[in-house]
Amino acid sequence: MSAEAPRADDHHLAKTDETAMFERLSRSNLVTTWKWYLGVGVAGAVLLWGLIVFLYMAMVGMGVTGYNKPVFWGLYEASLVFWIGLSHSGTLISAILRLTHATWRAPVLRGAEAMTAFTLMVGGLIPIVHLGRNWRVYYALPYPSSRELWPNMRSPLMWDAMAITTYLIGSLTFLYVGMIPDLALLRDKSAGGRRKFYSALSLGFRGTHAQWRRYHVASTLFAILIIPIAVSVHSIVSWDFAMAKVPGWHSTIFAPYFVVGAIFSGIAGVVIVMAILRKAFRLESVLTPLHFDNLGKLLCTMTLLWGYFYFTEFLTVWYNRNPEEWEVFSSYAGPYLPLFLTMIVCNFVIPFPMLCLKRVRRSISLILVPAISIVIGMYAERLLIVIPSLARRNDPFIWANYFPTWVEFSVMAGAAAMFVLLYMLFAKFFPIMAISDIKERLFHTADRTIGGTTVESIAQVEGEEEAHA
Amino acid sequence: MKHTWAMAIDLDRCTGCGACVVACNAENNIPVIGEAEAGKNRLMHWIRVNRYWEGEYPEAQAVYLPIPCMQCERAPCELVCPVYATYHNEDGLNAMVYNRCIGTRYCANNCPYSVRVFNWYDYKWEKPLDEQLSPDLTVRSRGVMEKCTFCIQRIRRAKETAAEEGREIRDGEVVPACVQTCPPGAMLFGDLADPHSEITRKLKDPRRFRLMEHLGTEPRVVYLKRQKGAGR
Amino acid sequence: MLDRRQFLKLGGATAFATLFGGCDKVQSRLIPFVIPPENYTLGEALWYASVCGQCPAGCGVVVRVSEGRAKKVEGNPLHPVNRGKLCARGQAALQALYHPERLSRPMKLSGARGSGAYTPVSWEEALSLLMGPLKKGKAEAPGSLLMVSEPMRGHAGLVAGRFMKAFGSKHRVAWDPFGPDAMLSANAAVYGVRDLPEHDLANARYLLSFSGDFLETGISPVHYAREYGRMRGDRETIRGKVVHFGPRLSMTATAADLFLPCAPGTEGFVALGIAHVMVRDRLTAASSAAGRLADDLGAYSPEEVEKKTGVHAHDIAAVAEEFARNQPGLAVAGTGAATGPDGAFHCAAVALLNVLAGNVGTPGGVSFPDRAQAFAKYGAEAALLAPSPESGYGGMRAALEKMRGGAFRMAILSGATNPAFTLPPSLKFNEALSKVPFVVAFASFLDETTSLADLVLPVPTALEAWGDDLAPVGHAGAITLCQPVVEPLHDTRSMPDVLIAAAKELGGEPAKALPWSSFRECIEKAYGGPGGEMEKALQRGGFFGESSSSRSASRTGSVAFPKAAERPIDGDPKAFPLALHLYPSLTLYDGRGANLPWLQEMPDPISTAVWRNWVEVNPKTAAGLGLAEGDGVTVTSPSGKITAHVAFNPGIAPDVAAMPLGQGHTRYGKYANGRGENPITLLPAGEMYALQATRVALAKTKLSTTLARTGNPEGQWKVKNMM
Amino acid sequence: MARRPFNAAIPLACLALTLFLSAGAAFAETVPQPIAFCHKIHVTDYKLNCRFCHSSTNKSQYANLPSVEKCMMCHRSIATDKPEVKKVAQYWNGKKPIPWNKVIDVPNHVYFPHKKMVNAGIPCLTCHPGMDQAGTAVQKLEFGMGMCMECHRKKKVTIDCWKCHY
Repeated sequence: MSAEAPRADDHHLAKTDETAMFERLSRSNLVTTWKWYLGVGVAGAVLLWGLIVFLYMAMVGMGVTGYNKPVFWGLYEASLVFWIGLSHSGTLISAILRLTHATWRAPVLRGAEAMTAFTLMVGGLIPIVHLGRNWRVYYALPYPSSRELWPNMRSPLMWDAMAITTYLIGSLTFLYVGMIPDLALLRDKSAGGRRKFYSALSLGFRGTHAQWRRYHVASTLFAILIIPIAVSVHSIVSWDFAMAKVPGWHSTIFAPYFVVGAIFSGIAGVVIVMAILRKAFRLESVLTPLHFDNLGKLLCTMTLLWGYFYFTEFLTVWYNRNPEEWEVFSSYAGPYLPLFLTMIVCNFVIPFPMLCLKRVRRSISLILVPAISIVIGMYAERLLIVIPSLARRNDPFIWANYFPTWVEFSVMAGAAAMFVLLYMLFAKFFPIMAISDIKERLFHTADRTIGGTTVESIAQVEGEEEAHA
Repeated sequence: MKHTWAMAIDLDRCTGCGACVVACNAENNIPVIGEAEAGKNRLMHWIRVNRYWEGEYPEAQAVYLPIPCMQCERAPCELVCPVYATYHNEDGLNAMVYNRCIGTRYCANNCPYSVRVFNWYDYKWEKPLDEQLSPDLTVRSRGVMEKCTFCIQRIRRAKETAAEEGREIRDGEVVPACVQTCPPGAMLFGDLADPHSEITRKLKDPRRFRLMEHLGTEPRVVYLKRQKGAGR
Repeated sequence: MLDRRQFLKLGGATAFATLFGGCDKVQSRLIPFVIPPENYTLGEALWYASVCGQCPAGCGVVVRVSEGRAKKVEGNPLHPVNRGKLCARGQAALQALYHPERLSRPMKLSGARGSGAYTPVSWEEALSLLMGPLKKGKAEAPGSLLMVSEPMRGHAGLVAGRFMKAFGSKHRVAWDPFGPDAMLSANAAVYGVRDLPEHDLANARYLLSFSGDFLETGISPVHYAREYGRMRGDRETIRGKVVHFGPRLSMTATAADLFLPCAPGTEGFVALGIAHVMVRDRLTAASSAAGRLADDLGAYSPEEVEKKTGVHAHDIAAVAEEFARNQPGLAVAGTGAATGPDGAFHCAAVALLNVLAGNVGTPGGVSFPDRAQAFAKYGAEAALLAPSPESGYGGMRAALEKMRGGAFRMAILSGATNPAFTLPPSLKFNEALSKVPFVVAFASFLDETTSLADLVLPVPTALEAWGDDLAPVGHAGAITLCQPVVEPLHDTRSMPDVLIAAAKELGGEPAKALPWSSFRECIEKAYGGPGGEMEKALQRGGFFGESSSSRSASRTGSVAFPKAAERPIDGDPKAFPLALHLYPSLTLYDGRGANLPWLQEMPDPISTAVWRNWVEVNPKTAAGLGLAEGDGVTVTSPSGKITAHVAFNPGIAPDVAAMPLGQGHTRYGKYANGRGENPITLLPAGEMYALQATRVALAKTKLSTTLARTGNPEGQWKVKNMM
Repeated sequence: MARRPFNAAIPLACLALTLFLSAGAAFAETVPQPIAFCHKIHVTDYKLNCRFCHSSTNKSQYANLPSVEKCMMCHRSIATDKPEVKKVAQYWNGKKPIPWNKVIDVPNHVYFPHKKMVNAGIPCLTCHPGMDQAGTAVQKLEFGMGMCMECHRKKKVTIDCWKCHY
């Protein structure tokens, strides 16, 4: 990936003709390289392996994992939080950016929203994976049966299930609604079976004035609605822990802390995905250093916010020295020191100074360093939330440590592969760039000369909101 | 009649001998898991005897604390089960319904006493050891939680017998296997709803305390403090 | 409880085996009775009384039987020894009954002796194999028959004893590794009674325990644990106080209010120090004895004793005064004190305290009831029914000597005491036995001893057989009756049954000595037969009438002053810095429990370890040796070397390493084999069966195994978090 | 009957199976029996009380099968020429139990005391409808938990899970 900023000509898509622009933006849908097949093959194989191991675990018993008493939750549950956290990338970012009229958002939107949908799908499956009797998961569904048994709505797990389902439906709708004009575009540009496929999906969108109007109303409405859902989802995920009588989990700060952590890891995830998309589908002209700079600034803010939350949580426990909680935090200096150091270093020590530098933010290869480190750091953080609290339960006599076995690693690798696979398939068959949004923005965009330099304007041109239609 | 079953454990009498553990094994179809699994902290015992050390040589001492399910009045485990596999029954006991359990293990996480155990596998009884399995209660399959039930099968039998004979359950008629066998008589079981029962009397002892009282779980297992002799 | 007549009818219900046996998958067959037993209701459990055969304490049990299968063993509430209580070992009796490795058929050796290669044979063939050498021996050299068994009580002992006598051989060794030899000789010297005392804990106000193990593996742990509970909490205003002296913080020591560690092998000196203070300060009740002992005790001032034992002089003085002022009080010595080379001295010194405190024959003190009077009608033969609970070590050594000399043509082995495992290898039991041309073993399991036999005859467990028993302590002459609570699982015959059959075939003297057709008939004849009193007794579990007269100590007036031989234990303190303290395992006892999964998986109360043995050391000692908890070590004594894992015991004397007995089996089935090494191999072959007889050195080593423990090494120190 | 460990089940197949079973398709087949016993003759024609043969229903959690001796009580003299009765006599003479095949199964995790139902006056035919008209034993009702619940609610009996599942 080039660290140099692309030449000014390149990223002015407005200067190219429409077909060229379409081809450039839809490269993922048009060209299929051997790398794509390889990627799908590898991801598919890993997913298959994960599935096989999962079946093995389900048939032999959870004993093949590293779980024990008292650590009844471990890598699976930490991964659940991690994946749900990653899901806060897209919808939330794109909704906030949409609502705040951040015009640079357009190329980032689709990729981020898709990421939300797929991380949620992966994350939403993990609660089923971790069950002792997965085949009885339907007991948790509120369906009428002759036994007249209902799920327990007092259980945070039920809230969780509902929140994740709501969020998944919401974010899928959000993703889909935003995609309709682009699907229509793809329909118009394709033929044969593909055309049928896209015309069915584009729901007869023809770009009339009324349709655009409704489209804009709908997406703004969804953007407003999805934000409280997103916040509530991760709050509820945090309550899986915070509601419990487990020292280290039972904390009032958990809900906002989890939301911040989720957005934090989500943005980092978006940065990584964007960098990969940019490289893989040659979108250098669309995804410019400007976007990475902006994401980097967001990330930098989140680093500080995360650090603040962590500090606050630690401070109260440290000051209070409630023995039960203190045992948990002490174990950070014991067997969980590597995890703790990973978290602190990857979440703060590396990213914060780096993200303060414009040079780093504007260099795609350099900004990947803090982004990747944050994703690792946040995984470590999730593990650190789930495991030590259980490993240092109230009764010190039964303390035990936990280390996952190959089974957990395999299944979770399968989960990651599932995400990659879904994403690759999506990029292949759906518009990964919000073409119409980009086009819309381009009409608003012009080079402005300020003093001696020419800069790209990202301000919205007033009164032109619907001019495009 | 509504019962309020409770257990008293007199730490002044408990010697830590572990008879309760094996009695429970025999009564409740508790599987043997073998050395490798035991090394992974997965013992299936429904009652365990914690042994803590205190002090340094020559003043070192051991403190024994037998821990069955506390049958909390406000049980944290019950709230968090998504399918009501564990709930408060009419006698105020924490019921655990194996065939409803889906194995989230959330209840075990939420139990501050860590008395719940999980069936990590389908445990097997080598023939003919399976002849010993009690027909009175389920042999649990893999993937479900289990825990001490205060020997619910004995309570059920006693209730049935009492109902057939048209009377109330007598004090001392029901005892869980652990209480029954306890050699020094450190454990006592009874009905707190009966003002004349032995346990009601015993629990007036000022030595009584409950574990982790600050958590507000209101356990039904009450301990009586170890008394210290004159000592040095 | 079901009345016995109905039960006997159940005997024919073989259909049960098909109906309820082997429920593997969904049961698809229902096989009802041809003829149902009278008053029997399907699904309703029945309780039968019997005796727990898991150790020599002789507790009474009741067994819950459902659909012809034993489901649960509980203490017999009527039985005077245990009053409804039972220990972990007793609870596990069911696993011995339903053990997958139980011998189900007679087997004859098909390979080399000791190879463990056997072929199953029919009982007819087995008996003919047995009778051949037996007949030949009887005809040619009756004295060449050896019988090595565990101590046999009740009519089983009578049958075995009469058989040997009538056969013409006097070589009968009853081997019990924990036989309280030292205590018996001490009691003879101090109280004038060569018997086990009854300690009335329940009524005592003060208890001095010298390495006592009365709560775990002593003579009658359930009885004394119950008494201990009563001593602590059954009296309104009095709570008995317990003070424990010993080199190790054992389970019994943890029950004490005050644990005062003393150097290994010095318990008797502490006792004499206490006696010194009592005499010096005129705190004794028995002033005449005190006067006579004053001179001898002069050398044992607390200060002198402190030098020897490490117990502070002021502690000794304070305890002595408390003990004297809180009467009735008791002083008891345990296995740890009794099984050193100076065991008899320690026990006698401790017994002296009871005499000085005037607690012989009083409530809350020591008494010697004549427990065996129920068998008085047998006259001289009563000793066969109620044998003295000695270890038989002397007899064993003499027998081994004779074996090596080729004096025996045939040996009969029986019982769970497993001499090949429990005797120090330096005694070369295996080698000596190989000199005996024909060895027959009566056993439920193949173990280190029985797998040396040419012919193995399967016997029923205590829950499947007829019999009677007389517990060593805890009652006043109560006889326990045993009956088969379930239909025998396998094609087994009890040893008395086989001996009776053999005697019949031998004819002549033996046939006359054993005039019954079966052991059951012997029992029925002895107790009045079916119907009447015996039937009621069977339902209750035995004859528990409080009819016995108390036989108090006869000679408390002229107490001999115990002299310490001060024999040093094996090993140079420089090369072997730690004294080895071996103790019976709470769960596995002498090793017989090692094949029972429940017992293997029960965490030890001190180390919290399961499935494997360990060596207990003080954390400070371990730090000096660079050992962490769970580390592998070699334990080396002048006589042997084994490996084990380290477990910390903060209450063990820093110059002591302790190991539980019972693990280290090599031929006791898959649950027992390969769970560490047998610490008996460290012992020298001494004059006495002394468990505290050697010093050892520890050195760190790498082991492929790990020690599974339930207690977290760090968390076990944090009791403050819990209470 | 002694309870046994649950069978291992393939998770997904189990889900499918449950759906299949709840559709109520697979039961009420006739189970082959060693003797073509006829309930109808005994119950409807000769008006024998069910408990005459299944005698422990009011005393035990199980309803027992009659012993061969019980059959022979009558069939020593009654209908001795019938081929099926001759088979009974054969078992009796050989002192062999009759190996009936099981028709009704209560799963391992259910405690179902017959005596409670019988003593509460629930007619046998409530749960075993059509048995009085049947030949060898049939089970026409599916014993789902819903069936228990319906009755328990109607009769205001406890629906505490732990009454039957522990």
